[in-house]
Amino acid sequence: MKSAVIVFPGSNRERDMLYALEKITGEKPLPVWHTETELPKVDLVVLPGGFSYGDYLRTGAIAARAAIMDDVRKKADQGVHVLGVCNGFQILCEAGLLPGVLVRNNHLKFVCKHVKLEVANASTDFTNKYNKGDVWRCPVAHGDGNYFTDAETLARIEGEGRVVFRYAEGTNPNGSLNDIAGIINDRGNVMGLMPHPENEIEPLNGGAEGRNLFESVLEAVA
Amino acid sequence: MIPNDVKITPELVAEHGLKPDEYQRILDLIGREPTLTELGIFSAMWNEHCSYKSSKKWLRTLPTTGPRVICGPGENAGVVDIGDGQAIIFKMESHNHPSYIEPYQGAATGVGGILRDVFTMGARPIAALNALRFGAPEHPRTRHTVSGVVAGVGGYGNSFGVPTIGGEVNFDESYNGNCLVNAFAAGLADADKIFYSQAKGVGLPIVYLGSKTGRDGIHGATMASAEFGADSEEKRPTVQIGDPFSEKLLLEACLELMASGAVIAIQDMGAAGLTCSAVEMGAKGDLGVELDLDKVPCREAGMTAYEMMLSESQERMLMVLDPKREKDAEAIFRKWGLDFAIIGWTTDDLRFRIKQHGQIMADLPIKELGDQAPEYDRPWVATPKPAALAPADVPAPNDLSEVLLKIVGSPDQCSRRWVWEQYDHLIQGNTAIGPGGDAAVIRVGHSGKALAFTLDVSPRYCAADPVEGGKQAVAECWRNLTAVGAEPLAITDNLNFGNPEKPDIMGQFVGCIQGIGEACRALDFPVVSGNVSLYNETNGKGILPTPAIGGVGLLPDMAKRATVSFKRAGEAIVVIGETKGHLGQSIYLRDVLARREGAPPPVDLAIERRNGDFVRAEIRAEGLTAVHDVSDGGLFLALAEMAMAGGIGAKIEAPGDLPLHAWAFGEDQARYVVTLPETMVKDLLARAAKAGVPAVRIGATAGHELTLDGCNPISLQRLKAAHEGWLPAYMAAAPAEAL
Amino acid sequence: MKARIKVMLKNGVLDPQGKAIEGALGSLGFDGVASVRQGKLFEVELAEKDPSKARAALDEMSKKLLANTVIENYAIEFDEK
Amino acid sequence: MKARIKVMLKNGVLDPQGKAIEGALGSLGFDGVASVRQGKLFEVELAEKDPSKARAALDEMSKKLLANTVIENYAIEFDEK
Ligand SMILES: Nc1ncnc2c1ncn2[C@@H]1O[C@H](COP(=O)(O)OP(=O)(O)O)[C@@H](O)[C@H]1O
Ligand SMILES: [Mg+2]
Repeated sequence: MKSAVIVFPGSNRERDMLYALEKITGEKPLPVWHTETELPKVDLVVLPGGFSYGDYLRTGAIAARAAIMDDVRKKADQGVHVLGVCNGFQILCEAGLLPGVLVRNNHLKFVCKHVKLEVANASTDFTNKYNKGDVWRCPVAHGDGNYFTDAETLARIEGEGRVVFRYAEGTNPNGSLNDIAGIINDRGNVMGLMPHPENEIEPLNGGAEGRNLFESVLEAVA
Repeated sequence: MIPNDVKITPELVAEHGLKPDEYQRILDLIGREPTLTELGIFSAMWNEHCSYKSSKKWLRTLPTTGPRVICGPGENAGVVDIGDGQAIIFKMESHNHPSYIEPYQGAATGVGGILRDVFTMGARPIAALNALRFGAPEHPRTRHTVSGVVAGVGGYGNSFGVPTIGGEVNFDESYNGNCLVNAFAAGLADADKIFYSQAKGVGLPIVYLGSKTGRDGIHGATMASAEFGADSEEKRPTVQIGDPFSEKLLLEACLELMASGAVIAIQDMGAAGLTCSAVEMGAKGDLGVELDLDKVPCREAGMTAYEMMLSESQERMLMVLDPKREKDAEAIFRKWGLDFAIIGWTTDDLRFRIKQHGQIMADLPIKELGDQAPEYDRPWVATPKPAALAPADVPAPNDLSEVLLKIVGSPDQCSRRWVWEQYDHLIQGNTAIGPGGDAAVIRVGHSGKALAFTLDVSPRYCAADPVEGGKQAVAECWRNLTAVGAEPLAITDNLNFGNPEKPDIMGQFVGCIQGIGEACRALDFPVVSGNVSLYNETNGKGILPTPAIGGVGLLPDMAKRATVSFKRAGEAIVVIGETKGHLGQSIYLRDVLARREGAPPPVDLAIERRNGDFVRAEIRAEGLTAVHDVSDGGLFLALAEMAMAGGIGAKIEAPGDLPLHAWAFGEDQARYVVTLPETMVKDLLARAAKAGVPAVRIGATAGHELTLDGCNPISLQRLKAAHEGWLPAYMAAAPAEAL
Repeated sequence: MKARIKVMLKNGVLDPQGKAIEGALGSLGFDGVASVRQGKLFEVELAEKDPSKARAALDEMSKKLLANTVIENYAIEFDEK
Repeated sequence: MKARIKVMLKNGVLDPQGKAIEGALGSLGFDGVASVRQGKLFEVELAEKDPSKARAALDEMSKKLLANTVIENYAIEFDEK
């Protein structure tokens, strides 16, 4: 599988993501600088975690307006898979590629810890290697992961099975609505999530169930 | 705007923190009255923070070399060889006074400063730690300070993208008006690609990189050396604001530029900004420096030479570049959206010359600015050795279990989770052991190698007996690295003390350094970098002497690492090292009996080494399932921590030759608690006997209670509630730091 | 020309900061605080001298960047000359 | 009674947010933006009806919580009735 990782000024988990993608897909992903206007031909485009533009103004806001984002939008329209993790999720929301917004954690503090994630929809291209209802351990690290959207949108994404991951077993770390940890677009090719599956891929991490997410895409695009 | 040719009055000299005899030395050196800019430059270079005038004499006594040391003290950070052509670069630095005035920004810029020290040398930061000391919990300002400092440390490190994996948090009333924020950072580089600050070559461009210069922190360096008084509120506008976003860009731009081969010398702008960095680069290279301030990128209009030379705006660097590569270098910095300006040249006349608007604002001998700084042999009196506390003089409690509960839930011994969950300790994906253990462990590359990091000091021991306390801090640091299976390599130290002009405080300083030096020599654990912070006093009252020690250790095979948690029920628990029940200066004495008395536990460095080498060898032979060193709170607390971490209880039988409370809470040094399968105990004890290492089986892991023979069992649930509960409950009463 | 742009969350949008501040004010002993909402304020200095052109530009900036119009309202004010 | 508290960084204090926004506006093609400073705006609803008492309370709140007076200035405004 060919993949690309977009690097914005202030991205800081792009190296984690590049490492995970290479380890799992067996192919070197291509880093893409935010000022580029065209993505390389790939099966998966990843917006990594970090503090793009320092998280200044609103998280993800400035990055969402970077030059490369027009092509991200275009590729998404063409059905290319797009994954946003943490800051990447925030950027996708700000760019209008996913509904809703991630606001400050309800306790107002940055939080880094392991949470439990429940697979709410196992029939997406990002989750087909999981079973519905699976609960797995995954780290979070963010200050603004509190998912919010209006009641109508919430009802719609819930109704359409577009909530993909939920914080389980009372581990919601940020006050997110309906314990939402990750959502997908209506077409099913753009997903965003706050937790960091790229940091849960090998014994060193104390668990490797984040791999399933990348392996799901690998299978989906094969 | 203050003119440069203002008359230098004794008041002005005093305001610059210079003593009359120091000013006389300036007059003698330059043979005329200095300009205002020159006075500012001298005050920056000759203050305690930059010149180490009170401490130099004693720092020289520390051992700083060893087979693995590539670069010891004198550069931005120390460099140690870790094999395979790699080096670890690390240092610790204080930001105490700024953090008291503005906790969030003070701590944040402290972290930013130490990260810069590390990447200035060509290293990518891989670990950050922080040693924090706050006032008594009940002091009205403590919560605010904790909340701001922790948010600031996290705010900077999280955004920058370095895992913050450890440190210390303590409370003591001596820090009521003067918290300590000591930030440690370590970075990884190729051993043959280290960058230094020594300029080489005449007529080469001096390049300014990073963020623009504003009026931030003018007088910051002087402030960091001045004792706090009631007027500290007045000093507020000197606070610097950190911009971790710019620092991250600066990191990437610097590493890219260094890889391009264009950098001849590089120095970050830390305390006293442009002044310190330019003087250091020139003086080290036996070169003069000429700066044209009209070329300095400024954030504010109308800045004077004085202001520009003393500004402590953050996220800035100075480089000497290969002139042939200027264009490439500029392109790299533009790509990262950072300022790049040639602001001067190296010269052959050994002068430090500053021009602005075509006028000479300062013209000083560059070597003398650094080398001729005053150096003091301050009078000192040794701290009187306290008598050892007689065991009979320490009453036993009615209920040891209740005492344990009290200790695990006390401000100094409770879980620090509330703090480290605000730090991204997982970023970079290499965290093998995160916060909460004896030492944190970070994977290095994919050969199986890893590095261990820890920060340690017990200020109450140092106060009672500086020499033993200094030794103990190094020994505990060494022990913590050993406890995860690492070979201790080297340390950095951050020496926080009160006013050195007082002979008893100076005596604490001298004593601690003696102890540190002795321990470093005995353990082959050289000092490769460090920092001194003096004048940590408020209204005449000094802090506890606090020489924080930051240690780095190497694990050749990360798979063979040990952690503190009990792994399964039914395993034997063995104590390595001799338990004598030393209660002087113990946590039991202080926190349960409210007494601060006696001598601290003596440190026998030969025994420390022998016991530690034994434990490390056992870990590497994969014979142990859990390892924890014994320190504050003694054996009983160590056992409780192992049980809580593993969610498994234990049944303990104390050998009957000591009063139970002394056995349980004594703080004898050089000890470890280990677990292993019962079937392997006999062999372990035999190997220990052969090595001359005391080892005794004290019980087994079992169930969900911690039971000490003859005491009430305590459920892990109760222990955990007490342990995890205190800090969040305490902090809940503080408004969260609005970011 | 100097202008100010005020950006506030729309009604009904969760404001964790405002809520936390409400709580904190209560615990600091300030009674009678019915609600707190936190917003942003931008002070912008423009080269443009023509007020109506300036307003149009600021409006564009707000829509395109300064406010997330899904959840936020904005208002533009000029400095009283 | 409704009030607004504006909190801005003091002059000369680095405003990294403002700086980043300035840059972003530039790359979005907005020319002639000389500077952007970002501040906070709090809308507070108080039970207190007496304006001078309300102002005193808001002043206290600002000093104690809403503004970091080491680096920020604040100003209190009441809604025009
Ligand atoms: N206590 C100490 N022990 C050993 N070296 C020290 C100590 N204090 C300072 N140093 C060394 O002195 C040099 C100057 O320190 P400092 O001024 O704090 O560095 P910087 O200019 O990078 O902030 C550094 O190389 C530092 O490692
Ligand atoms: Mg330095």
